[in-house]
Amino acid sequence: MAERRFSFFTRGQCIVLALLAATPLLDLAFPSIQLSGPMRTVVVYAILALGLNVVVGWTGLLNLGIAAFMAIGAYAFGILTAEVYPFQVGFWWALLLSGAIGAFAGWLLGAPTLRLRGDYLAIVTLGFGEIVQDGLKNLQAITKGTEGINPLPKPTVPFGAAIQSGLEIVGIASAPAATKAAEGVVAASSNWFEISSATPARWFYLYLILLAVVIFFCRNLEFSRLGRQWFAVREDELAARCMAIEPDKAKLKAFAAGAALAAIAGALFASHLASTGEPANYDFQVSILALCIVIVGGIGSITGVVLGAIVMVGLSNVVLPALTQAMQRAGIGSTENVLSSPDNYKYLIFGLALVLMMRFRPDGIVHTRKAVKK
Amino acid sequence: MKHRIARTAATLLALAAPAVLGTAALAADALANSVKIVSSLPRTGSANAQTTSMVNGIKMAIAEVGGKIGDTTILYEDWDDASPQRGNWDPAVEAQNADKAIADTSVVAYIGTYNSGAAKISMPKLNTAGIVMVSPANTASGLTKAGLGEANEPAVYRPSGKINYFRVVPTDDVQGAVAADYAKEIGLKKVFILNDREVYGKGVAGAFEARAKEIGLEIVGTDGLDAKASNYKSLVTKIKQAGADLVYFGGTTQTNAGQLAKDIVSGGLKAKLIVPDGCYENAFIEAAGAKALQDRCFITFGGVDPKLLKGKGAEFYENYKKTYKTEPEGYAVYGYECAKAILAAMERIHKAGGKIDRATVLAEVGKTKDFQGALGTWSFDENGDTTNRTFSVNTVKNGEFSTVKVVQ
Amino acid sequence: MRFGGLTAVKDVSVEVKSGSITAVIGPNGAGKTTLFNAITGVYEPTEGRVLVAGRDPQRAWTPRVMFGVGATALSTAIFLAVLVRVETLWQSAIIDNYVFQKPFPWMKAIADFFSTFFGGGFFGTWLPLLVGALLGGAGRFVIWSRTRRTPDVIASAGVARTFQNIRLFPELSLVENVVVGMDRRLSTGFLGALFALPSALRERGKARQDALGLLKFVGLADRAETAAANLPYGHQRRLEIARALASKPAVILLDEPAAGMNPTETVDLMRLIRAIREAGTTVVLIEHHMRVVMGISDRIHVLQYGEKIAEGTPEEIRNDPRCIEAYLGKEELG
Amino acid sequence: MTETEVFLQQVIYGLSNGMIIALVALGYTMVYGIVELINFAHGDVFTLGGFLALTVVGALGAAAILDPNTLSDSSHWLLLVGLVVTAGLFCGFLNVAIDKVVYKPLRRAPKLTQLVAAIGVSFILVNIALFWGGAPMEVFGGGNAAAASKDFPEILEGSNLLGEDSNVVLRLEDLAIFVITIPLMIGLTLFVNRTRLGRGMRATAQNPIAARLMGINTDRVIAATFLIGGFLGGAASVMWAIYNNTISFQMGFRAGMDAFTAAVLGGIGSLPGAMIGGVLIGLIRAMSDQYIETRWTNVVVFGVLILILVFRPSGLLGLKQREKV
Repeated sequence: MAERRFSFFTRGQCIVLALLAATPLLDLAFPSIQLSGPMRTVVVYAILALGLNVVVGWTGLLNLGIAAFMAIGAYAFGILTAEVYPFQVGFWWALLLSGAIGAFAGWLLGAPTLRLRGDYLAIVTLGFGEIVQDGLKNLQAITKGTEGINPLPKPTVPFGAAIQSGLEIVGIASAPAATKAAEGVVAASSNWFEISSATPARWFYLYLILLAVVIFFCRNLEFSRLGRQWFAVREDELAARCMAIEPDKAKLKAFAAGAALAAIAGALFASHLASTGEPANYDFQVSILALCIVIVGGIGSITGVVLGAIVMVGLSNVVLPALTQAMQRAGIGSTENVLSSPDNYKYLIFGLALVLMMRFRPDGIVHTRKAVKK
Repeated sequence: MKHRIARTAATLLALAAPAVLGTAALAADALANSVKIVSSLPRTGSANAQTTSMVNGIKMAIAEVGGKIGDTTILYEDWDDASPQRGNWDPAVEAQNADKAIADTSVVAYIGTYNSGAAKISMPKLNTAGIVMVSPANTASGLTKAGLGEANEPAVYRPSGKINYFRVVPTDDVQGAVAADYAKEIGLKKVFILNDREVYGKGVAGAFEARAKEIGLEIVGTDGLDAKASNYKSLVTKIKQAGADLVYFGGTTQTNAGQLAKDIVSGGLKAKLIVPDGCYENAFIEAAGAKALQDRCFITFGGVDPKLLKGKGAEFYENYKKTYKTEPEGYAVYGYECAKAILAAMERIHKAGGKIDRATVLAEVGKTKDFQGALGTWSFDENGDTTNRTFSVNTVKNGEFSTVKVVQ
Repeated sequence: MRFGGLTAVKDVSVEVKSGSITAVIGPNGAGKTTLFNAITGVYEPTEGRVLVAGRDPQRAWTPRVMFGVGATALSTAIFLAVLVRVETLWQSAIIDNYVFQKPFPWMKAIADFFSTFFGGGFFGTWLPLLVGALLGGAGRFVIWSRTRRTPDVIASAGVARTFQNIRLFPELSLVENVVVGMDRRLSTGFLGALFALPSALRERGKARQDALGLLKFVGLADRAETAAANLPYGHQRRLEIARALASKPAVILLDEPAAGMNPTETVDLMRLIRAIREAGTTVVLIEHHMRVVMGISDRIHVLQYGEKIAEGTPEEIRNDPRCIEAYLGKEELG
Repeated sequence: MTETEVFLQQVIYGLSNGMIIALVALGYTMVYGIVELINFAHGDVFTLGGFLALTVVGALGAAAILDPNTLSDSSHWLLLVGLVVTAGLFCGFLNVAIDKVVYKPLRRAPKLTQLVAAIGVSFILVNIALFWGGAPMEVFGGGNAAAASKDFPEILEGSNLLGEDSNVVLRLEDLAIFVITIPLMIGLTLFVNRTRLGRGMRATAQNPIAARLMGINTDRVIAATFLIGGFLGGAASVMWAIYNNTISFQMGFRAGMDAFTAAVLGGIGSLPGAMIGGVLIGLIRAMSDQYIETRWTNVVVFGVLILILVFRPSGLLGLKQREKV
C-alpha cells in the first residue's frame, strides 16, 4: 500500500461506488425490476463482509460466527427503536448504540478465547453463533422469540426537515417541475429528504453513503499504525511480539471493530426489513455467505470485498430469481417433478459459481497478494 | 491493479445485465389490457412439496375462468420468497417480492405468504400500496386480531388504516382449541406440549396450552425442540418420566414432526400424538412411516379432507387429480380457494362494469360474503379472517388420512 | 533453562557493557540460541533473571494490574448474575412498568431492576456473583502471570533482536516491515487511526521518513515498496537488522547475521555493525564466522554443552586451550 | 421410571448418537490432518451415502425386508453390513473424485480458498441429494415430494431387548451401532499406526515436502485418506439411517457441524480425539435434554466446547506445538 498524501478513496473504490450508485438508474429504464431493494441488501452484506475482512483478511483470525454479531446488532436496534419497548431511540442513535453493543459483544467473546490457534478459534466463533441464535430464540420475553420485533423505523435523513424547509424558503425544492424530471429516481413526494418504502432509490442512496463512510473508516484503519499491527500479527505473531506489539490487544481491537461493523450491518438489515425477522435469519448460512463474499471478492482488499458482495448477493437475490422468473414466463419448466421446476436448481448454480470462481480466481476478484508465489 | 478492477467490474455488469434485462424485456411485452396475480411462497427448500400443490391449485382456478374475465387477461406469476443459502423463506427476498409487486403496476393481487414471519414483512408494504393480500396458509392469530399477539398487533400491519390482508385458513387460536377439546373428549389426562420454536408452531402450541388450562388438562411439561436435530429419543425418555399420555407438537413436517412421531414409538412411549395442519400432507406420513402413526396420531386440519369435499370441493378434487395426476395435498385447496375468491371479486367488478385495478379488487375482495367455495360457504369477517370454522380431526389408518370428527 | 529433563543452559550469566559489541560463540547445540530466546522472553527461563540497564523488565504486580484483575472480576460477576436471570429482570423492570404508548416511569424501572437483582436469594444473585468474580479474576490473573515475560515486554524495554531463520513479514513492503519495528515509539491511538486525525497523519509521515532513512542506512532504499518475500537472501538479513534498529533499542541481539553471506557481504556487515555501535546501540552477537567475531567484538563468551567455558577479549579466546579444543577437538596423543 | 433408569437410558442414547457423530468426525479429522482442509462437503457426502442406502433397500424391495419371517435375523445383519460396505465405498470414491476434481488443483492455493471451494461442493451435493430424493421409486414416495424427508425402513427388528415392560429401552439398533462402529475405529487406528500406507499418511500430515523427498507418493496417500474418510462417512450414514429411520437432503448440514465440533473438541487431527469428542457431544446432548431443557441443549453443547477450549487450547488430545524459533 504505497504511502500517499491523505486521499479519500482509491481509484478502485471510486469505481465500485460509482457502479453501485448507477444501479437505481436501471430502475428508471425497467420499472418492473425493482433493483434498489436488493441493492440495499448488497450494501448490508458489503458492510458485514468489511467487518469480517478486518478479522479474517487483515488479522488472519478465521471467524465462522460473524452472523451472531449481525443478529446482536439487529436485535439491539429492534429493542432500542420498537414501540413495543419504552426506549424508542431514533434511527441514528440506535445505529450507533447497536454498533457499540456489537463491539462489546466482540470484546466479550474475544477476551477469553484469543489465545486459540486457527481452527480452534473458528469452532469457538461457530459455537458462539449457535449460542446467540438459540439464545435469541429462547429469551422470548426480551426478543419476542421467533415472532421478531416489528415495526422498526425507517432511516431519516439527519436534519432532513431543516434543510428541506430551508430549500423551500429559497424556493428550490418546492418547484414541482424541477423534481418531475428526477421523478423516477428521487420519487414522488416533494419533500426531497423523506424516505419511505415508496422512495426506495432515496433509501438506497442513504445506505450507499453509509457504505462510503464505512469504507472511509476501513481505509483509515488499513493505513494506520493499528492496521499495520494487524498485518504483522497475521503474517507472524511471534515476530510481531518481538517488535513490542501485544498481539492479544491487537486481536481484541480487530474482533471489536469487526463485530461493530457486523452489528451496524444487522441494524441496517433490520431497518431495511422494518423487522428483526427471526433469529434463524442470522444462522451459520449467513456466516458462510459473508465468508464467501470476502474470499470471492479478494481477501484483504476493501474494493474486492464490496465487489464480492455485489457478485454473491447479486447472484442469489437478483440473478437467480430473475432467471427462474424468466424461465417461468417463457414456459420452461413446470411443477410435475423435481427436475423440471427451475427453483430446484438454485443450490446447484450457487455451488458451481463458488467452485468455478475459486478454481479460476483463487485469490479473489481483486487480489492483494504481493509476494510472488515461490 | 486499478485498471483491472474496472475491467472486472465491467465484465460483471456485462454478465449480470443480460439476465436482468432479459426478464425485463419479457415483462415489458405483457399485453396492454391485462392484470397480474402473483404468489410469494417458499419454492426452494423443504416446503417445496406443499407450495407446489398450492401453485397448482392457483393455476387450476385461473384455468377454470379460461384465463380471462371479460376482455382482461389474467396473468399469474409464481414468485419464490426463499433463497438457496437459507434453504427456507428469506426475509430479504420476501421484502424484495413485496417491493417488486408494488413497483409492477399490473399486479392487482398478492397471494401469500406461507410462513407467518414472512407476512409480517410484506403486510405493511402492501398495505400502504393498497394491494390486496390473500394468504392460503398464515395462521398466526396476531396478524388480524388484536389482543392475541403483541400489544401493537394488528394495527402495526395496517399503516394506511384500511384492511388489505385476508386469509382463507382459520387462525391458531381456533385450531388449538379444537385439538384440546378433542383430547379431553377421548379421555386423555396428562399432556406434554412441544413446539418447533417457529412462529407457526409456537403460536398453535400456545393456543393449545391456553385452552388445555381452561378445560382442566394437566400440563406435565413444555419444551421447544430443535427442528434440525437428528432424533428426539432423549426428549421422549423425559416425557416418559413425566408420565404424559398425550404429546401435542406445534410444528410442521418440515420441522421434523415425522422424526418425533417415530422416536415416540421407538422410545416405548405409550402416548398419543396430536399435531396441527402443518403436518396434514402425504410427506408427513412418508417421513414418519405409516407404522409409527397407525391409530396413535391425530392431525387437526382447517377444513375437510379434499377427498370428502362436497359440491365444488369434489369438483376441485376430480379436476386436480385429472390435471396433475396426483392426490392434492391438504393445502392445495387453500391455494385454489384464494385464487377463486379473487377471481370471483373480479367477476363482480366486471359485471358492475367497473375497471379491474388495485383499488377495486381490494374493495371487492373485502366484500366477499357467503362465498360458495371448495371449502364450503364462508365469508371474510371484519378482521379479514374467514368465518369458516370447520375443522376436521383426522387420524392415519394404514397410510391414509381418515377423518374422525368434523367440528363446525 | 530446562526443557523437561534436558538442561540446555546451565547457570550462564553474560554481563554486557553498554556501547560494546559482545559475541557469544560455541559449537552447534551449545545453547546459544536458547540463551537468546530466554533473554528475549520467547522461552520462560526456568531460573535466572534478565536485567536491562539494571532493571528487571517483568510486568510487576503494579496497582494498575491489580485494578485490572479487580475490574475484570467485578464486570464478569455482574454480567453472569444478570445473564442467569435476564428474563425475570427484564420482566420486572421493563415489561411490568411499560404500558403501550404511555410515558415510561424510568426511575421506577431502575428501582425495580435493582430490587429484583438483589432479591434473587443465594442461587439467584450471590452464587452467580461469586462464580463470576472467581472466573473473571482468576482468568485475568492467570493471563497476567503467564504473560509477565513475553517477548513484547522485553522488546518494549529496549531489547531488539533478529532471528536465526529469517522471520520477516513476507506480504508487507520493506518500508512497512521497518515501520512495524518502529511501533514501540509510535503513539497513535484507536481513535486517531479511525478518523485519520492530523496528528496521526503527521506521525505516519514521519515514521515513513525514518524508515526510508534506515533502509538507506542498510542499503535497501531502492526497493522500499517491494514485498519482503521477493528479496534475495542477503537483503532479507539486512532488512531484519533495519527492522530491529527501527525501535531505537538500547541493546540489539543479532542471531547469526552473517549466515549464508559471501565474503563481500560479510565485510559490509562488519561495517554496518560498527556503525550501529557508533550510533550508540549495544550489540550482542551470535556468530560462527570467526573473521567477523574476531574482527569486531570487544568481548567474547564461549559456550559448550550449555555451560560457559571461557570469557575474554578476542586475543585471550584465540589462545585459550579449552576453546580450541571445543572447536577443533582434542589432540590425539601418539 | 426411576432416576437411575432414566440416567441409564440417556447414557445408552448418548453413546449411540455419540458413536455416529464420532464416525463422521473421524472422516473430518483424517482429511484435515493430511491436507489441513475443513471439508465442509463431508457432511453432504454423508447424505448421499444415506440416499444410496435407501435406494439399495428400495431396489431389494422394502416390503420384503420389513416382514421378519421371510428374512431370518442373520440375513438382516448381512444386509446391514452389505449396506455399510456399499455406501462406504460409494462415498469413498465420491470423496476421492471430489478431491481430484476440486481440491487437487487448489492444493497450493490459500487455505480459505479451499474452504470456500468445499462450501461450493457442499451446495452442489445438497442439490444432487434433492434431485435424488425425487427419484420415481416407491421408497422415495413416488418422487413427488422430493424435498420431504424420507422414511428409512427398520432393517433390524425393533423390539426392546430388555423385555417389553422394562422402562429402559435397548434395541437391536443400539447394539448394531456398537457392533459396527467399534471395529471400524479399531481397524482404522491399527491401519494408521501399523501399515506402510498408514505411516505414509502420518508422515504426509506432518511434513508433505519431506515425505515426498522420502519417496512417499503423497498424491496416492492423500487419495487413500479421502477414500477412507469417505468410507467412514458412508458407514456413518447407514448407521444414522437405521438409528433415526429418516434421511433428508439437508441432514448433512447438522451432521457436518456436529462432526466438525467433535473433531476440534478432541484435538483436530487426532483419531482418538475425534472418537472421544463425538461420544462426549452425544452424552452432553442426552444429559442436557433430560436434566436441563431441549431448547437449551445446543447452547449447553457449545458452551461446554468453548469452556474446554479456553482451558485446553488445542483440544482434549491435540498436540500442543511449541513455536520453533
